[in-house]
Amino acid sequence: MPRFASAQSTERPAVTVAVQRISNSNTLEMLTEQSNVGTRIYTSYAETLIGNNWIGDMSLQPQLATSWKRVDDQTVDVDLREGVKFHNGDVMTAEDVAFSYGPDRMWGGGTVEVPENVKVVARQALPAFERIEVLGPHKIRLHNSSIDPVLEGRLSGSIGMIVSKRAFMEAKSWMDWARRPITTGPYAITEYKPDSVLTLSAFDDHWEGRPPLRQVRFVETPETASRINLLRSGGADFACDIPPDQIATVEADKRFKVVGGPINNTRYTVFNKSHPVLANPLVRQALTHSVDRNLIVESLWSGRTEVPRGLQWSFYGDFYIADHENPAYDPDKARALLRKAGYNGEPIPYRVLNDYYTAQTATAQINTENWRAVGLNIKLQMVENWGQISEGGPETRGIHDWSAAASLPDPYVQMSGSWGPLGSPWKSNQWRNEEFGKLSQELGSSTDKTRRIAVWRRMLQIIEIEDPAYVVLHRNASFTAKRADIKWTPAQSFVMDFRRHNWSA
Amino acid sequence: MPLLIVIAILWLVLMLAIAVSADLISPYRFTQMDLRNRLSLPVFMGGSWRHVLGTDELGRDVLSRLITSIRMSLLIAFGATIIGAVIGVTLGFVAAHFRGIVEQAVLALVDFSAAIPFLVLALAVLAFFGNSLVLFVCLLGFHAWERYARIARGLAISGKTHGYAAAVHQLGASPWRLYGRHILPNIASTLIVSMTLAFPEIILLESGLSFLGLGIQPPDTSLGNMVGFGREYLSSAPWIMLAPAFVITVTALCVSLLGDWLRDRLDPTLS
Amino acid sequence: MLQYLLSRLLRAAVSIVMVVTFVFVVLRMSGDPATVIMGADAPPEAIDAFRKAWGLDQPLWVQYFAFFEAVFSGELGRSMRDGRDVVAVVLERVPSTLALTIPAFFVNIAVGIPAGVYAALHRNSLIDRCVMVMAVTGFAVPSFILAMLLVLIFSVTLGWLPSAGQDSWRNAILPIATMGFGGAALLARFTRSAMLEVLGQSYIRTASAKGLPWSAVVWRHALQNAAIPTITIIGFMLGGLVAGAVVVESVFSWPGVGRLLVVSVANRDLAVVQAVVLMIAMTMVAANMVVDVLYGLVDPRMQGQARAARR
Amino acid sequence: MSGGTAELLEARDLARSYMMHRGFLGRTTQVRAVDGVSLSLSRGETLGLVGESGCGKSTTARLVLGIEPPDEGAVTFDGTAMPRSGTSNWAALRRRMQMVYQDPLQALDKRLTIGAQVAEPLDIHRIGTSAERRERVAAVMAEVGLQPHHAARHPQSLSGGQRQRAVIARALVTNPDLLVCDEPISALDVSIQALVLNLLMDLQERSGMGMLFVSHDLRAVRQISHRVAVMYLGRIVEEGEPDAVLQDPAHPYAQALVSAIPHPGKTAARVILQGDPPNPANRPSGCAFHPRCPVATATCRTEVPVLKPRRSDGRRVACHVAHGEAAPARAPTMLETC
Amino acid sequence: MAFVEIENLSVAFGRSMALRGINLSVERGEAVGLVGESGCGKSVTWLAALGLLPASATVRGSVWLDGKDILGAPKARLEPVRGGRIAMIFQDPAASLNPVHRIGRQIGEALTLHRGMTGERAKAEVIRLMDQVGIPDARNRINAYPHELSGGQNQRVMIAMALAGEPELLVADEPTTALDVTIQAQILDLLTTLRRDTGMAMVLISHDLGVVSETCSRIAVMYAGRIVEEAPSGQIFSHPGHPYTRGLLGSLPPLTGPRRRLVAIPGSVPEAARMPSGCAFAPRCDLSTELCAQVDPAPLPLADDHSAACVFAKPYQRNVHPVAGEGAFARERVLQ
Ligand SMILES: Nc1ncnc2c1ncn2[C@@H]1O[C@H](COP(=O)(O)OP(=O)(O)OP(=O)(O)O)[C@@H](O)[C@H]1O
Ligand SMILES: Nc1ncnc2c1ncn2[C@@H]1O[C@H](COP(=O)(O)OP(=O)(O)OP(=O)(O)O)[C@@H](O)[C@H]1O
Ligand SMILES: [Mg+2]
Ligand SMILES: [Mg+2]
Repeated sequence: MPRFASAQSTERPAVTVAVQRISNSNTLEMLTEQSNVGTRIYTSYAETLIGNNWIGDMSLQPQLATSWKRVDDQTVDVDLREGVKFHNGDVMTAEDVAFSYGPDRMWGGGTVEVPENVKVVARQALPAFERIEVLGPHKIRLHNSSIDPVLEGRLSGSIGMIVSKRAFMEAKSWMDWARRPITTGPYAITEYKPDSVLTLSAFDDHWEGRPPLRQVRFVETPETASRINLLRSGGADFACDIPPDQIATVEADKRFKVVGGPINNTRYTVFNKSHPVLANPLVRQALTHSVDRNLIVESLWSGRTEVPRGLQWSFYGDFYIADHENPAYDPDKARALLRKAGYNGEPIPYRVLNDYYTAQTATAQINTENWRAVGLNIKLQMVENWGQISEGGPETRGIHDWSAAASLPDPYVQMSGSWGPLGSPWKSNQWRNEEFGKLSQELGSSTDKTRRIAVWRRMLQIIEIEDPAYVVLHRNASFTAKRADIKWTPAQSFVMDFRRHNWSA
Repeated sequence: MPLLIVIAILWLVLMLAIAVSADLISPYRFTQMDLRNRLSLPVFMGGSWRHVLGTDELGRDVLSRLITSIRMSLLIAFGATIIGAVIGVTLGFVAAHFRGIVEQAVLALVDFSAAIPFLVLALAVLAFFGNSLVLFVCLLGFHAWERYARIARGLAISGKTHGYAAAVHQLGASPWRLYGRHILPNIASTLIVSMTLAFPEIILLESGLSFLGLGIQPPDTSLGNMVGFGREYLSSAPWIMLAPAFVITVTALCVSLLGDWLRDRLDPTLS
Repeated sequence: MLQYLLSRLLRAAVSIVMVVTFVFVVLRMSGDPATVIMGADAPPEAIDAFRKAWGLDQPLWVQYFAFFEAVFSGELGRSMRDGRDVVAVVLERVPSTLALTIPAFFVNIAVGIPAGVYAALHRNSLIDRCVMVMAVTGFAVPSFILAMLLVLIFSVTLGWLPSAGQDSWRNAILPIATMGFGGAALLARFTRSAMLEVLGQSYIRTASAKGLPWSAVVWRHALQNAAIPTITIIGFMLGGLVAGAVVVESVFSWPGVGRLLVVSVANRDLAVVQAVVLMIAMTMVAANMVVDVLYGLVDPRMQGQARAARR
Repeated sequence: MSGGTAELLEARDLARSYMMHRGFLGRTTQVRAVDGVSLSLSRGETLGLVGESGCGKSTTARLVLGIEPPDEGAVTFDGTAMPRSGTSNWAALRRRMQMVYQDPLQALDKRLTIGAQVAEPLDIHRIGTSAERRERVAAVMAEVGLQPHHAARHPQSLSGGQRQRAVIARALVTNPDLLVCDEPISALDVSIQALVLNLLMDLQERSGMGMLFVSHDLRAVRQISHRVAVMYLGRIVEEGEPDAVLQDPAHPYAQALVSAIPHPGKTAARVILQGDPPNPANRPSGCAFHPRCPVATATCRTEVPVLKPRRSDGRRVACHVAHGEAAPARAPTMLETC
Repeated sequence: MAFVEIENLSVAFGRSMALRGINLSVERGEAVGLVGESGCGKSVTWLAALGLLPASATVRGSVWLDGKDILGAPKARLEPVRGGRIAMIFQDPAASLNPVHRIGRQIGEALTLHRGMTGERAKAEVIRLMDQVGIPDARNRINAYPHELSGGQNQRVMIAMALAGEPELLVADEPTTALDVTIQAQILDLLTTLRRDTGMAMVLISHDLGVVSETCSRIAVMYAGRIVEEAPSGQIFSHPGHPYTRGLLGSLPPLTGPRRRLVAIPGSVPEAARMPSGCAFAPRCDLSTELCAQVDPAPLPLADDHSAACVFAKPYQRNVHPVAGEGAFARERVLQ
């Protein structure tokens, strides 16, 4: 049986984290919880084969896999760590790993009825996955049906959390399982009250040794002010999702400190090409030239985040196009473009969710003002949910906000996945560009790196400058307020890392 | 007339004047931003006279926003109050006139709205239908309809069974004449009193809905919306929220005082 | 009595069916839970699959009758978010909400009624004025502003009480105070005017003319009569408590039914919204019936009749 | 107008019941408010209708006016049957039959001027041009003794007598053939009662309309009526000349009623009725008055007496004893004296 | 000194004077009638005397009860008087009974207060009182609520309640208005019998001269907050001294004899706030002269125990000049 935090470990601290949401889906299984919100919690209780250096350079690291190697373009061999225990005390074997990637959990068609959406999510995350072959008690082989340059990266995705086969099969149904998965992380789930509190306790049998904290409690506190108040009144040790404007307020009290900064997520605003006005690329170019990114970053973010060079990340390595420029903020140019486009003040709807992203409403209002200043007639429409953003015919959909993240050092997954022929904008006829489509395919199938870099450069040029599909705003940033006496480093992501290496107080 | 009532009336007149002349008197356009000048202090806290009530998180002039918000909130409150009264009175009269099954249907509707707290209803409707000013005002208009319906029905029935309405009916008057020319003017004072009671409730409801993110949406602004968006700045820039909160509270207070006073004046049973 | 109760029950049932139908139609007509629950980036096939799984692809009337059939067999459906039985989801939250509303209700009554009675008995005195200003203000301040001020004072500044969460009974104090104050203010106003009205009645003069001391006149004759209009207000206050819970639970991160409703609405978790609304509606109907019965007990004239002029 | 020999108003065997919810059990009981009333009225004649509260006087008045349909029986006005309430024929007939109410303040709309309200029947029935209407209103107001400046006043600012005059003016403005007065004086002060009675008598003399005068004030009824009908529990129990009925009432109830009239210097015997006023929801068998009747016999308990002329003097009365069909149980002389 | 003596009582509600100096005395065992049109101050007189007016009323003068002034007396002295020595029956019985208490309890309350009766003894006494005032089936009716009784029965409950304290003076404020003639007769009989049996004094307030004359030995006629004429009841009818009294008499239709045109008083009672200068009745009086508009006449003795406040009132010798109209009343006889 597992040994949970017991008497001898009471000297270890327990922390409370005030979060906006614990889980959007009320489940703790990442196949159903696909949001940023879930990212924050799952690394504490679950682990994947290949981990990610969240607080460092985002590089891939061994986790439940000790090593891996490509057998060929479509096959990877993975050595599994020995002596890993699940929270129910079972020892992890290759069987469990194969099961975690198997039909009962992901694909359907096994003995358990799998929710439709789970199958779709799995297929999207692992588009060419074929099967996992058990080579030994601690060795597996992964077969893919096509070439995938980033297959290893995919294994570090959250849906690849390794689960206990026995525990899974004991659950009454797939959804029952999803609310209380049995995994291998440093903390075990002791209590989960949806929309209220998630309590994790130290799992002392963890392969890394005893975790540094006796308990981690995520308390759901949707109101920003309430989260800050909870921290200030001593009810919490961490308060997540602090808007930049509140940083000064929190730090006015020396007992607290706000940490964090840009994360691996870029905010951008996208256009609907099938809108009659936006069909004209000149109008879209005008839009891109009248967005004052620096002002937004300076004012709303107090300069605590940065403007990326287009929709790419420096960890792309060779694929990072260092000289790529965003369309400059130039109202005169925008006006000239509009004149050239023959734009006559036709209204363009701009649908915005109420602060789904940090400072989203404020950003949208700033953009609207800037657009208005160059003569664009933007109709700001606040909507409730994503469904309402995509509602209606082409003429009712104009502009909306989006964000993009990348976890792999290659633009293909991110860009082609989002904007290529397989992406949802393409499918819903929101933005299509023949040349871009062809290049996108080439980027996915070519193995010639130089060619791929050239292709990628051209793609960026098309989608951001010539036939803009979106305009990049800035990197997202995540700020966490915490007790000043705690030494803890935030990740470049929403992930909160409470492992031994990231804790001392 | 008690001093308090005089003050209340003066305040409400002031609010009305502000609402009517909003465009003329607001120093800036209410959406005009000055992002280099965010969260600047109001004069009474040591800020500059350029922004008397300071600026908000986007550097917009709080005074100008307040003025526009007053106009919007009064518009909503008046619009909703009138819609509620018209629907309620009409249904009340219909029930009183036809009696029988029609009356039972109206009463069932009344039960229906008693069975579901308005905020819950609003939450469902607004969240699901999205938000537009017209829908919003109509929805708030439903807030007190059943109260008016009850009053209208009760008074119409009692007027019809004995008294002036029976007399007029006996003269051969048509229902239009009966309800429009006789019953409505006679119950108007009661209705007005209950409208003054509903008015602050609507202002509060609007702010409650804004708090839940369902009220008037940007770029439009209302008092509740200002409070809702300003609440995060309660400790860092309290003026953003406190100015509209003060106006909400004082206006609700004044209308309530006036309503209570009117009721006491118009209700002969209170000596 | 029996016939009265039966007809009252029948109307109650009709209004509940209306509530359910209304909510059903509003919910289904106005937005697709699939997109909301599946998230922004969900591929269309996933959304289609989701719709199919939850029967959202069928004509509205089919869904409607399926829903009613299910309701009558005691099956209110499952949450689209986590697949749990909605009855369990809702019932899990009920104790939290009751933990706020019941004490708040008692605060309303224990503070509001005595304050109103006292103010009426000392009409136009300084205390009367103070009580009334407090009462009108209490009614005019939006509850979330009050809540935030209370938190700033008692949690952040003084550090006496926790500001959010649900760890101990101390967490409940501020939310209860917030909800209690508004209701007490309302009740004080109504009690005062009810009391004033009663004090102006002839039978109060009769009681005095009998030679009863004033205190006995108030206790024995005025209070029970003043209770009659006050009870109707109490009936309405229940609705206010439920609505108040929605806001207060949000401010204090109190995981009650109110927040469940807000969250479920935001997530388009139709079955849960429906179950919550149904539960609230049934509570309200039941509460209104209790008020009716109480009314009959307090006012013998009303026995067997619905209240004539419930405002 | 179709004149002829027909009576102005004929009501035959009118009956009207109401359903009433009573008590905690919510049982509905039937209240037979009017139970077979027949009466007739010719032009220029006044019929007084007296009886204690709740005996069905007002209901009779409403039935006669056609404001409510009778359950049984029929009303003929000027030779034609009463149309159904609410129809256009019915509405048109309103100009020929009008009503004066007990409480003038309640019968007037507090928010309209007297002039507007007096003119209202003309507006409703679209009689004359607006100039003619103004003229007619002025004339009628003068007729009832209101001054022209009263036209601009609101009811509250008039005295009780003036208000009742306004109500009467409104009723007379269309020159009705029938005026029904339902307790037109009982809400008024003694001094004003006299004014109104005088006025009604003068008006009838001038216009020759038929008048149904409902009251429980026997003095007033004697003053104004040509014939009196005494009602008890939904039935007419005695009918005749006022002086005859008041000086020599034949029905024991009428006797009690007359003896109860207080007047100065009264020293003589008074019939004190035993028991409670009757409950129309629970009508006694036989003669409805028998439980309170000092002379009731066994017959009275079982047989319903019919209203018919007494053999001795032709007075119409519904009493077994008065018709000599039963011997009085107690001599009427045994009345208590105080 | 009389048992109760009201001296120069005046009452004002704000600026409007409801009573303008009332002087009235009631001897033990005597029945006094108080008549006048609506609003002339009949009720207010006795409400003021017992301190039952709302605080908004300004009351001046004195009310002597057995030689002690009870006007403005402290509550402790007033409470035993109310209901114990002076009881009052209010005008509108339905509104004057507590709708939510059973009538037995309401009557019993007075018994407990003034006669210290409780429990079964009180119950028995309540039943006796209810029997006495003629409420049938008293044993069951004690559990009834006011709304379950008729107006006449409620009026009798009021009377029983007033009698429960065995008062020395009963003030009956219009005990019969809004009642049927037959019931009215019953109640008047009841009051007369009670007074005869217990020797209690009574003030009967009414606007119906007929009602008052039958029951009372002395009558005071009120007009606009004043007593304008006071006389033994026979005298009032034979020698009405004040034109207002004559007006009241003239507007009563005769029951017998030829139908004459009624002589009505023109105009209406002046509003309390707009009292004419001089004689308040002058604007309605057919005798009024310029003098009347200037002088507010004081009561003038016309004969022993007959006074009238009119400048034209002439003193007379008793039973010398019957006034016109007397004949009509004199001829009236009970008809059978
Ligand atoms: N609309 C009604 N519904 C139920 N019962 C009614 C209705 N109208 C009259 N009644 C009943 O019918 C009976 C006769 O009523 P009606 O008003 O005709 O009496 P009335 O002789 O005019 O009495 P009053 O002198 O009090 O005016 C009463 O018992 C009354 O309660
Ligand atoms: N509480 C009060 N506030 C103000 N004015 C009052 C009050 N009570 C009585 N009055 C006024 O005092 C005057 C005398 O009233 P009172 O009740 O004594 O008349 P009344 O002679 O009893 O008449 P009625 O025959 O109608 O009972 C009236 O003008 C009345 O309006
Ligand atoms: Mg009647
Ligand atoms: Mg009176």
